[in-house]
Amino acid sequence: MDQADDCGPNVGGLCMHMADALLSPAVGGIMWAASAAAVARSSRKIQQELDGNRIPLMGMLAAFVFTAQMINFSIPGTGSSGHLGGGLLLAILLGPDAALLATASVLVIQALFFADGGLLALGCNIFNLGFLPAFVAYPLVFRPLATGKAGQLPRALAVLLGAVVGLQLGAFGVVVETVLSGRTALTFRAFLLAMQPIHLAIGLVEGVVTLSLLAFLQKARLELPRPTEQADTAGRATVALGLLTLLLGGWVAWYASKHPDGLEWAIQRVTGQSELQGTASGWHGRLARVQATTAVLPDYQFKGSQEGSRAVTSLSGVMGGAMTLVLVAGAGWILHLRKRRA
Amino acid sequence: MSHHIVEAIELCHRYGDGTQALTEVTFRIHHGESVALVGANGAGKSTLLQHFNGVLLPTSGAVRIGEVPLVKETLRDIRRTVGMVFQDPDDQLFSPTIGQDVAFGPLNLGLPPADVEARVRAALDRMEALSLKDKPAYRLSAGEKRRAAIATVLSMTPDILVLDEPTSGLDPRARRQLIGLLRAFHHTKIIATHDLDMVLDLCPRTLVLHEGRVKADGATREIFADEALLAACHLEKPLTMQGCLMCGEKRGI
Amino acid sequence: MSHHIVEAIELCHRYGDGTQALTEVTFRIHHGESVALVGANGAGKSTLLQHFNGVLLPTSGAVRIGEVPLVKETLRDIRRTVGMVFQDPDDQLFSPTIGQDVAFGPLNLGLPPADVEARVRAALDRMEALSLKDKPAYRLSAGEKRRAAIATVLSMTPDILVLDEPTSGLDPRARRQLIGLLRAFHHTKIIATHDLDMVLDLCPRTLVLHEGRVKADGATREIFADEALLAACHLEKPLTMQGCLMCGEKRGI
Amino acid sequence: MVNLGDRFRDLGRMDALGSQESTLHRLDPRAKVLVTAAFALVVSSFGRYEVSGLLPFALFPVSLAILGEVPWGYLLKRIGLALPFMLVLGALNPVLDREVLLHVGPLAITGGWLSSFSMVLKLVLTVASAVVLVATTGVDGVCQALERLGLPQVFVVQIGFLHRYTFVLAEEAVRMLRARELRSNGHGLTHREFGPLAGHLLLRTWDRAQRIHQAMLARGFDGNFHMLRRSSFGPRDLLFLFAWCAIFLLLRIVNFPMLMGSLVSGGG
Ligand SMILES: Nc1ncnc2c1ncn2[C@@H]1O[C@H](COP(=O)(O)OP(=O)(O)OP(=O)(O)O)[C@@H](O)[C@H]1O
Ligand SMILES: Nc1ncnc2c1ncn2[C@@H]1O[C@H](COP(=O)(O)OP(=O)(O)OP(=O)(O)O)[C@@H](O)[C@H]1O
Ligand SMILES: [Mg+2]
Ligand SMILES: [Mg+2]
Repeated sequence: MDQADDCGPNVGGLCMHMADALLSPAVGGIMWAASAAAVARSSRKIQQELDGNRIPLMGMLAAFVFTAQMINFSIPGTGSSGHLGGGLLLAILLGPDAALLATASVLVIQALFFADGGLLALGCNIFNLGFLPAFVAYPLVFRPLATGKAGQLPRALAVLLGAVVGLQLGAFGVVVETVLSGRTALTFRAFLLAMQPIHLAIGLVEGVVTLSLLAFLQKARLELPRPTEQADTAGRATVALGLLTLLLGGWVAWYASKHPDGLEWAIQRVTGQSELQGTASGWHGRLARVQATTAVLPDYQFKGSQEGSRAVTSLSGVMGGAMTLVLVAGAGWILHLRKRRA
Repeated sequence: MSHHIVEAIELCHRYGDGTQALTEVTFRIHHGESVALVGANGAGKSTLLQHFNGVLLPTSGAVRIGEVPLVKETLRDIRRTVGMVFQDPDDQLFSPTIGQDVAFGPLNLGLPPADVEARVRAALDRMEALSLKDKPAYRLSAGEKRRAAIATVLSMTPDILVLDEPTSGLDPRARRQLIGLLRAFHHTKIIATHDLDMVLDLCPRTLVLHEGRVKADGATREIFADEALLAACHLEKPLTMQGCLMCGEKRGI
Repeated sequence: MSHHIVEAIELCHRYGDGTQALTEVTFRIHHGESVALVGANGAGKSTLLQHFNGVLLPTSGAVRIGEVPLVKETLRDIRRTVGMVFQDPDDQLFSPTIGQDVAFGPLNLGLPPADVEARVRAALDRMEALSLKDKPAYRLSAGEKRRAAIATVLSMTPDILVLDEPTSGLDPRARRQLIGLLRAFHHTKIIATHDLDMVLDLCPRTLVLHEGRVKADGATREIFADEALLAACHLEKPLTMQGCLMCGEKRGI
Repeated sequence: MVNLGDRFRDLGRMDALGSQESTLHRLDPRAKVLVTAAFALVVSSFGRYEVSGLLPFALFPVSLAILGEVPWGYLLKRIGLALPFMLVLGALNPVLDREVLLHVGPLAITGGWLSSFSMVLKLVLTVASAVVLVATTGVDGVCQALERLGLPQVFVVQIGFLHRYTFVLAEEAVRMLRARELRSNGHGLTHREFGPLAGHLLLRTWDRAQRIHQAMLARGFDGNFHMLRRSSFGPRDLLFLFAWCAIFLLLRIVNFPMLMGSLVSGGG
């Protein structure tokens, strides 16, 4: 009924959420560890200051961001729709530690309720959408620039730039994590060239919307509770670590994309298994060889020994796959019947 | 001017969770009538009101506004005809200032700026709220918010005004003012309320809902005189009728 | 049992934005008294009530509950003594279901599950809201929410009951029931309301607030007889005391 | 707008499912969270071109959905909502990766098709398992599990607050957008309107956060969300955890579809 709603899936959410399906366990696990460490650290700090009103305020603001993210608005001249991301907004309103927790909680709820991304990808998402805006964009871009009073140009630029940088970093994180996981055919370069410009636009929209929200609040309430100011010094180590990880990851990805074999090699190393299971060794190879000699359906065109073994695997795969699905459905049916009788 | 007729025909509504909120509701409200919708909590008043401009659509049955059936295709026109004032005025005020809020509807109708301005002034003036024009909504008292909310709807020059509990939360003087303002509004009015004294003041006709069905539909005075009916529908006589020494009535319970 | 005394001494409150909501409010409410707090929209009623359990703290002056000054250290005990029903039921319903909401307080008291369960049922039963137990708040009608909100407080078995506009949004029977229920509650009661007829029924004593100051404090009947006072404070006589429309008597104002 | 409302009603539905009673619901939330996490880990460990090996993993969400009485329509709808994202991304693979890896009869299958099919399959599996987890445990249950598994308490309380406030706020947002829509004459929300609208919502949010917190304090809230049902980790939970982990491991090591397939096609 509402035009903005008919614009289809909105760009922001589309590109920014990592998903389980794109991740390798190694990358997912490392990002989980990184995010868990950051969340634990911020939790400790919040717990220490424990200003009674802060936690519910964090919860309410998180709920606000969660709700506002679902309100799409049209972006003039593009025919597409945008929405609020909220990472920078939360950092400005709450300070980095509380902002990280608030964003992380939104992502947890989204992962649980909407299965947005998934559980394994949660680590990546908290890092990309929570940590990077709150602990990199906010202290290193927004704070140094936001010298003027609210409503003045320097501050407006700081908000814009903070939002853009935050989203650029987040997008970069997505690219690196995806490429390192090696689940898509996208090369680092291609993916990077696709993601960063889109997120420049998204970042600008984010900045403009954040700005207009802050302006409204400024007019409405003369005093907003000031976020605690100490966070950026104490968090410097974490920030450095996070940046380092990202840069290192980016470099590896860049290098790997120039040397595709290197990527395969890296992935095999990291995941401890060969990327293509159809090689002549191992289970499938052995099965394939058995099959090649005893096949009931012999009239396949084998192009070469390796390709051939894959072809055979594939046929078995298709048949076996179908049988598996039938079996799963059967098991489900039996369970269903038993449950009904119980 | 058969325009301002509101009609429900065997209207049923069932919410997503299975709650049957309305069952075969049928009535016809004529041009210029002022009708009260009363009934217990959860009787279905708000649900019914939300059918008049397509916020909800019937599960079965039909709604007709001015002989036009309310369906997806007619929604836009009907929303221009029917002005809806929600129970919580905060829901209706979302622009930076009250003036902009009141202008929102006319602007979206594509009117030229001068007309919009005139409409804004007229609507605010009618609600005695011209002084609020440049104020932001979050600075207003409950009564002021209520009047502003009604003005946002009046500026669309609706033919039919639908109000959900307009007097709730108002202090006695603000309530009295609002009743006066509504009385001056001569279009068709439908008011859902628990304030039966306001009904007595404003609405010659009353519809009683009970558990999603129309339990009575008739002259307000007659309905309010029927104690058995009132009791069955969780209602009681208006307070002004209860303590009246002239009528010698005893107060309820 | 000097326990249930509520006292305000030169209480002032100024909000963060500079609004002076209360100015030198002084009164003393004794054990078992039932006191009404009336006044125009924005007079400061809600602000005052929120001082009774430390939701707000005085800018200057003091509040004492049962001879204990309300300060940070005593807050926890005082909150167990004073049960507060907020003006907007949505503020009190924040759990996934109404049952969980009513259980929230008792669970925080550390009661065993069986006791919690019993209290939940008792409180809901008392508000005739047992059927709402497994529903989420956003599926309820306005009046249903109100009942649920009161039940959440009753389940804490407070000694002093503080209610902010308890009858707004209730249908006449629910209102009447609530009045009966409150009458049966023999502890100290403080009720802020625009429903002056309920005041007449429930509260022998009335406090009139006007622009943050106590304008009058005395016997309800006397205050309601003082038309000049009422008009000055945006009030009017309770409807039951006004003329009856049925017999053609003229009404006040 | 209707969309927004619907989305939140869905959330409520999820909560309602989570508070049902079934054998699965009675298991300790920790067991379910751990198994689901293991599932995600194992599924994601499959390589880019792997398809057949993933299929047996459907057993997990399917059997849990049945045991936990998760409605099929609901499950499918959730998966359907998550799908477009992966379809868009997956659609790129066949274009980029044209190396033919397989022949099935006359069909030449490129790596791109395999990898995109694999991605979509993984998505369906992980989304289904997450939906089933919440539908059989409830958000509060998951939070409780996370806390007892060592997540910082502040963070868990934060999630709890978010969960509670979401419904309250969403109702407000829905009503506000609806009121706007009624006067918009069909015009969509623009970015210029978004600021003040969201700002109003935020102001109301702010006040409301204060009031709700006060209401909580007034009812003895001490910084923890207490639950009526607080389970302990018993033998059943242990069995559940280990049995599933063992199954996952087995399915990871042995490619059953391939085995069966080769027995049929090559066993004669
Ligand atoms: N969104 C919803 N989903 C499911 N049920 C609902 C919803 N809204 C209302 N209901 C139910 O529908 C019935 C009618 O509700 P409605 O709000 O129309 O009552 P009402 O007459 O306006 O009550 P009140 O006087 O308390 O405002 C009630 O039983 C209510 O619980
Ligand atoms: N959070 C707040 N910040 C600033 N001012 C406030 C706040 N809450 C209330 N006020 C102002 O304080 C004054 C008293 O408000 P209060 O809510 O106590 O009035 P009330 O008597 O309860 O009115 P009503 O009958 O409409 O509920 C009003 O002028 C109001 O605008
Ligand atoms: Mg209603
Ligand atoms: Mg008040």
